[in-house]
Amino acid sequence: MEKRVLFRSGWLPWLLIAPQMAVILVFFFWPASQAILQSLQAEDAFGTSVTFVGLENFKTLFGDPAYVESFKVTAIFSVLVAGIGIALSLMLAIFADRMMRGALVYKTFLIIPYAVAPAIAGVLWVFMFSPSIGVVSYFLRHLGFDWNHLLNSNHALTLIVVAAVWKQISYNFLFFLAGLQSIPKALIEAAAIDGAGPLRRFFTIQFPLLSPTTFFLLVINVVYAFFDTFAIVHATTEGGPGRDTAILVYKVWHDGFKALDLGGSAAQSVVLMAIVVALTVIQFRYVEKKVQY
Amino acid sequence: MSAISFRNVIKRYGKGAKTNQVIHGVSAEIEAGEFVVIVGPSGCGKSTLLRMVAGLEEISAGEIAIGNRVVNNIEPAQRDIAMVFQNYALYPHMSVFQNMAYGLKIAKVPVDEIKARVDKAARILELGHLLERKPRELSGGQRQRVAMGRAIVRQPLVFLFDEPLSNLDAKLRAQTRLEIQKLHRELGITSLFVTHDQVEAMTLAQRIIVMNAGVMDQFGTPEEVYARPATTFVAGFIGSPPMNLLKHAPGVRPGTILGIRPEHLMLDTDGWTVQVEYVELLGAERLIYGRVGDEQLVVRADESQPAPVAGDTVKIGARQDKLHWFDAGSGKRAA
Amino acid sequence: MSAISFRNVIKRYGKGAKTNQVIHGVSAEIEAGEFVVIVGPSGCGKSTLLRMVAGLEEISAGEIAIGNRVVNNIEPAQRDIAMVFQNYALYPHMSVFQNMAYGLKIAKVPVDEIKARVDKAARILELGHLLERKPRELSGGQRQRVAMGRAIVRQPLVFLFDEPLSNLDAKLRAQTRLEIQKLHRELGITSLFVTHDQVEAMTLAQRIIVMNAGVMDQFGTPEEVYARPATTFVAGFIGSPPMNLLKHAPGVRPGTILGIRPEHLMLDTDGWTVQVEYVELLGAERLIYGRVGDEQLVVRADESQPAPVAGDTVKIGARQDKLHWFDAGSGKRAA
Amino acid sequence: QTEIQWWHSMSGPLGEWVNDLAKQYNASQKDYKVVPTYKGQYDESMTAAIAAFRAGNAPDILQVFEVGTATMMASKTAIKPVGEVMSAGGAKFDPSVYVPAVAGYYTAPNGQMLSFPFNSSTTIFYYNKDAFKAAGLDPEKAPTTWPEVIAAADKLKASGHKCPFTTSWMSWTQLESFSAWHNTLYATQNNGFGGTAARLAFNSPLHVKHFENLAKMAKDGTFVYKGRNNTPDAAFPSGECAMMTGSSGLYARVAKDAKFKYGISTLPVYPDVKGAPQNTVIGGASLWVMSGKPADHYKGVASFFTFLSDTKVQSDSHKRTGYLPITTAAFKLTEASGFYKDNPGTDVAVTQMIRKTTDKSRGIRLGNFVQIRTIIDEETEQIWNGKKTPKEALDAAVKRGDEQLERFQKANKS
Amino acid sequence: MVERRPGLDILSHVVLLLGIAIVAFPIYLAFVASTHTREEILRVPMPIVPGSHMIENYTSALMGADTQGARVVVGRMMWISLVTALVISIGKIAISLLSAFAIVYFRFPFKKIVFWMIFVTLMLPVEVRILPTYKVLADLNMLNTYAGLTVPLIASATATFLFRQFFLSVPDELVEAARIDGAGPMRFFKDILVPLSQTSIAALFVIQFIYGWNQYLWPLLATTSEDMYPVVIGIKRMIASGDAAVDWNLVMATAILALVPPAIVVVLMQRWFVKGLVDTEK
Ligand SMILES: Nc1ncnc2c1ncn2[C@@H]1O[C@H](COP(=O)(O)OP(=O)(O)OP(=O)(O)O)[C@@H](O)[C@H]1O
Ligand SMILES: Nc1ncnc2c1ncn2[C@@H]1O[C@H](COP(=O)(O)OP(=O)(O)OP(=O)(O)O)[C@@H](O)[C@H]1O
Ligand SMILES: O=P(O)(O)OC[C@H](O)CO
Ligand SMILES: [Mg+2]
Ligand SMILES: [Mg+2]
Repeated sequence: MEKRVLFRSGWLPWLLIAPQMAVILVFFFWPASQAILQSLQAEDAFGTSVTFVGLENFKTLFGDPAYVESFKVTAIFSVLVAGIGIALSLMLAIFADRMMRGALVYKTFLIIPYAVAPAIAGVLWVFMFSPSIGVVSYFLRHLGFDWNHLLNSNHALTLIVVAAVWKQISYNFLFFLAGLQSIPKALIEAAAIDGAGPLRRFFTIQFPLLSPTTFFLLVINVVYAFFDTFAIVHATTEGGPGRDTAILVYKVWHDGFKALDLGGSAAQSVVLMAIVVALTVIQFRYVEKKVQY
Repeated sequence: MSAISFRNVIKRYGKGAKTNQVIHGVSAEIEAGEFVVIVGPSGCGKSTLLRMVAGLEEISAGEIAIGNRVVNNIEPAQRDIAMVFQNYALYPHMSVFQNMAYGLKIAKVPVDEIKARVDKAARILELGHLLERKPRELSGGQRQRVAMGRAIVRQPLVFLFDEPLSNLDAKLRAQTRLEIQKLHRELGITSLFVTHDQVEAMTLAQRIIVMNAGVMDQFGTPEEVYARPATTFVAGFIGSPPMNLLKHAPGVRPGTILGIRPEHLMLDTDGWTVQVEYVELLGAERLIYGRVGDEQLVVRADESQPAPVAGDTVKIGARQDKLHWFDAGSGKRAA
Repeated sequence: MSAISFRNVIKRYGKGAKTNQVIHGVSAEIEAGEFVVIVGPSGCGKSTLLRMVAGLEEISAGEIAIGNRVVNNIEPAQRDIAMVFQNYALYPHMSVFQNMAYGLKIAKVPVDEIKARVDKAARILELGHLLERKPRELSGGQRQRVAMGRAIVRQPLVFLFDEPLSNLDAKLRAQTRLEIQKLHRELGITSLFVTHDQVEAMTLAQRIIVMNAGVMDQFGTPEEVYARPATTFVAGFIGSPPMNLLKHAPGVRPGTILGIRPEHLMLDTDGWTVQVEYVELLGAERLIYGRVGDEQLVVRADESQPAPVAGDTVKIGARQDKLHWFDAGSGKRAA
Repeated sequence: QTEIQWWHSMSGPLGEWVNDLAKQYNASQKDYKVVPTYKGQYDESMTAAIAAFRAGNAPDILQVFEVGTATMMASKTAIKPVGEVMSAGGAKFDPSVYVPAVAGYYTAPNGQMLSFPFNSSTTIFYYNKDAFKAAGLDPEKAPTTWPEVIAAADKLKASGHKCPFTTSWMSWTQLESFSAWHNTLYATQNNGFGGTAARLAFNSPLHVKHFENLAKMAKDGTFVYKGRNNTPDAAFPSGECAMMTGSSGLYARVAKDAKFKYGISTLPVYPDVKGAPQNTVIGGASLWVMSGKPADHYKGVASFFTFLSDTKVQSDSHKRTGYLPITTAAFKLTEASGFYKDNPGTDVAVTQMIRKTTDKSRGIRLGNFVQIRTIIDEETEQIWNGKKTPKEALDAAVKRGDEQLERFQKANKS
Repeated sequence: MVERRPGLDILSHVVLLLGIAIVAFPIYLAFVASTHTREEILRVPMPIVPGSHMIENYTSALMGADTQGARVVVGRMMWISLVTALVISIGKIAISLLSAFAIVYFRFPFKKIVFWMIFVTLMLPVEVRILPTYKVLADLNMLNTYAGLTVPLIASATATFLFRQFFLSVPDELVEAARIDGAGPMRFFKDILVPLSQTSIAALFVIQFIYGWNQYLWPLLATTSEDMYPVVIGIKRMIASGDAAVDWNLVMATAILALVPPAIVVVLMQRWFVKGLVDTEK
């Protein structure tokens, strides 16, 4: 996509991109290349003894069942977070879109979680579900449901999924609402005249027309589930029980920060970067030929 | 039996103090198979009237019947109507075929029949080669035809059109007008067509409803509306250039308004003294814009008449059998 | 001295293998103060031509001069032109006043003078009371006038218009047309106006350039273009309904095409036998659509003539002094 | 005035304590100013300091938990042994004044003491006397053996108690201290004191038997797993759990929060194991001095450490926090003040520690220890939720832990 | 909506109210907890209606409670958070506007390379390269500075991406009109493009403000001095010592306080937020 008429100037565009280039070169490319370099080395925590080991770290990584497992967990987790988050917020948006009165009040309440820091969201949820003082776990127990995310993997996964979805629901909701409101009203009316009821209209008209929004949110949510949920996992399950909630970013952090295995951690970073760059490229491909209406 | 009956229909928007009445008791009977055009300036309530027929707006008071069924409380889908929207409202993610088939699919029409009906409509509208395209791959005129096709395949009791031509350019508009006429001749389905363009109204309608600020000023054939406008509003709205309406010209009694169409005025040796302001050439004829006293006047003259130029003073005579008289107070036709 | 000269202007888009030549050597001289309309179907290169004058597109070959200056390598701002765009291209965040003043502000015109010039333009265009509004608070017609106002205040050597009326509805379009004419009379600035609407072209132009697929088919006054179209393309393009072009009708020699305008045909006792297909009533006159042999034919008749109805067979005669002959191969006028 | 940067991980009341120490010291002289900064939990502050060191920006003093000891020791050029600091600063330093189990832990194989002992803790046993009474148990008689603990737990359970027993710090209490207490090796090479070739050994029959008992308790509902690290701490003072093994550093909170009568006792033991009970291992943290600082900084550090070694300061800290008195003199002073009499149970930790250590009980000092503890948490959780048998889990933990040790050995070869 | 179905309307309200109940519950609970004493909260189950200690809890949270270890002075931390969030949002918007302008409106050599260099950074968070980034920061002597807290977080292309999408949707005719009016590139940028981008700028401001305000891991590294700690770190460190010793009432009071500025930003700007994003995103 390009503009019909472009400005011509030898130096101005360079001047304009200079600040951004400076920032990303210094704080992105340089550190990223360091990370790549580090992923090819074995070193002690303090960096006082460094040896080049080639792809050794990667070999260890992919040979490590824990890492492969972490991939699996991350995949399940991301699918759940993106899927449930998108579905729930879409549902809320659909109903909010129907409302003419009270919509603002609903909207305002629904978007507040967006303002909560993930680190604090984790605190809130652990506070609610803590086996000793959590209100929710107390009531669950009372209902005869023995909540124990410390030992039950499903509970643990549920907990981080719920917390992560909760944190992201507002963001999705806002986008869906806007997307729904930008669908021309006449289309809905045409469908109504064609005999489609609300449900049918949703599935055959609104949802397909939301697909650019949905796709955009899908990418955003996957990236969110990959990275921004770290603080939630850190605060709630710490990857347990076992390694059943140790998602990739938690593992990077754990191996690098807690365990001080810098080479291994750097190798994991490199893998993550590759995944995200791939996602970025896909996103661009799609955006460039997005559906127009 | 009428195909559509309006019985003292009233429409109010808003509630309580914010109520805004936009339709003030419209009554009309539209015969089966008739092509009726609702015309009027922007905001006069044309779309509102149409949308009440479609069931997209509630009816505040009065009744609307389609066939012999009062539809006030019937859902749009059950009214047996089809509608063509101003922006066509094609489903952007569906192919032309799917767009046309959508209503039938919902109505659970068998696949074979859907195909047959869509193919037939596509043939009529010359859309056959476009069936697999998406709306965005079509030109404006083609989209228009698809919108019409979507209405046709439904074989409804009534067609509703809300300014379906206003997004087309002049040439395409004229052409599509002809197509709609042809279609109506072929299918014979009762049609209600909204437009604010009087040329469109005149060329398309069997009967015209002229709306003026929520009130139906006249309901008649194009000839009637053109030849015997019921109010000064109708007189001024229909015809291009519109009828000259004069209050102070020599020979007009106070309290009355004289209407005379441009084509019924001519350069003469006697008559009103007119200051020519400019002259417009329209292919085969010319329009002479001038002033009689403080009032504007337009004369339509053909090639055979002499051509004055801006600045000339000429004498203009009127055909005495073509004068219209209105009451200045009510605006109603006096004679 | 010409105000604008095209000297064998050629335009190619794209590079290398993808090159696409869209203007094939246009030469024309436009006189100072003239109002010239470029007309032609979509994609024929009208906008491209105009944008080369504006400096928004590079000129691939040939020369364009404004006044006596070749402008091929001069920035738009230095060309002393003003342009009115199809979508008006008003700056949405600026008030009407700021929109009009922007160019002057950049040119460092003193504040007082800016105010005076904008006020004057606003008076001419009756925008006085709208100066503080934002574009989105204006109707289509008002936006149009602002776009024009922005051009006027610049007091340029040349006005360029790229389909400035096509976003207006029919009524407003007619009205704005008159305003543009009035303006041109008052200011006398050389104007180049692009449209694909031949009615617009005919009513506005002092001279018309008819473009056909990147080639200038004819350059002449409306009367010339209408009365002596240079090609069958021009003949079919100008006039509404367009000139009838007949190849096989009785009396037409093979290898030639006979052109005859609808208004030069009449119901007669003798002439072609025409099958009437339908009749369209247009206020003061009617159009009779029919068929002679395998060819379509339109006749324009006024109220005074008898009115056939669809299905009738009638005899149609032509005014022999109004026949146009073209060469069937080249499409060029033969006589 | 020279500023001495001190990064720590003491939050809550302990953070207050650290700040008070600095304030007290700063007020006591004019040449140096100690600036304590909270840098997150133990692991966070250590990473932060390592990152800072690599960037040439390390603090002067860093508080490192015992689990990081091997890592710190291995990085010889990054740290300055505390003895060197003291002598460079002209202060006298005598390692022999420290409680042996403490001093021994922070001393390199060559006998050089590398870090300055600061807040050492050990594992002890807490129980709820009110709950004991309600269950018909003698509140004044603490269970001291595992069979007794199991029996008491059953009674508590029968009386309707929801959480008879739990533990904090799974690896520290149930494997590390457990091994030393039973004079059994946790890892070869004298639990890593002998060098980086150490390999894990906590899947011995004794360990397996112990975890089988715990697994059975978990199944019966008499042992309730409450999470990793010190998360379970809350369950005791709140009254939720009746018995708990945890850090002596928890004492202050228990004293403050418990709304019931509680007792403190030694870590339970298997009476049939020869040589048991021996001694428990230390936890908590010590202060490391980072290398590459200007000489006057070291002088300041030495002066500050001298201040911290003061017997009065030591004793006050011990009483305030529940951490061990790390010099024998401080212990004596505290004892003389009658503190232990007034606060029964506060001496348990000390008595557990002030014993002559054996090669098997001096402590655990392993590379990648943080990871190993995480592995142990991960694997033992599989026991409590029934996915693995104790033997399977411990074997797996040993196997995975050994991989970590090999890695550490490789990385720190040169 | 098209049809009148009271049933459906009621269902909508019910679903939305239920949604709000669930979505707002954690925050409500935090608020409730911030109005009780510590003991009341630790009692199981904790009360679920607000208590009577709100004022004292918030006062001690704001003043830096005595019961806390290292004094957690919320006021100072909120200030740091605010400055950080503002610098990140404003800085990012500023540099992104410029670079998106260059990318969309200019032709220059190596544009494609520059384009991809900028856009690979689109979704890569600082977390995956945090240690090397830290080293760069230390080498540049930027630890404990606002610059250190913010600039590395500015090094991503999210804003550039959104501006690019928006600029592409600006009609070509506007540039052309401006050029004919005599505006050069910078003039066009300043007079036309930036004012037109208002809604996008507002949307990005919201996103970046929240992003900046909510940072945790990076400030933990980039600051070594307690008076440069943002509020999120403050809250985390109040609960660092396991949940028995935690003054949950104060933690929750602080959490609610920390929530107020970003919540205000989101709620006040929600209209532009959505508009700005939708105008460009689709
Ligand atoms: N949903 C609504 N709420 C309130 N007022 C409305 C609503 N829809 C239309 N109106 C008002 O009702 C009047 C009639 O509107 P309507 O759309 O029927 O006009 P119209 O004749 O179709 O005009 P146009 O030619 O511009 O489409 C107008 O004054 C309009 O402002
Ligand atoms: N930027 C461009 N790059 C490549 N081809 C172009 C470009 N702009 C126009 N063209 C092509 O040049 C030809 C002439 O286009 P132009 O816009 O001048 O037509 P036009 O007569 O103005 O048509 P319309 O009435 O639809 O505006 C068309 O075939 C068009 O596809
Ligand atoms: O809680 P502390 O300070 O006694 O420390 C516990 C030990 O570090 C456990 O390894
Ligand atoms: Mg309407
Ligand atoms: Mg064009």
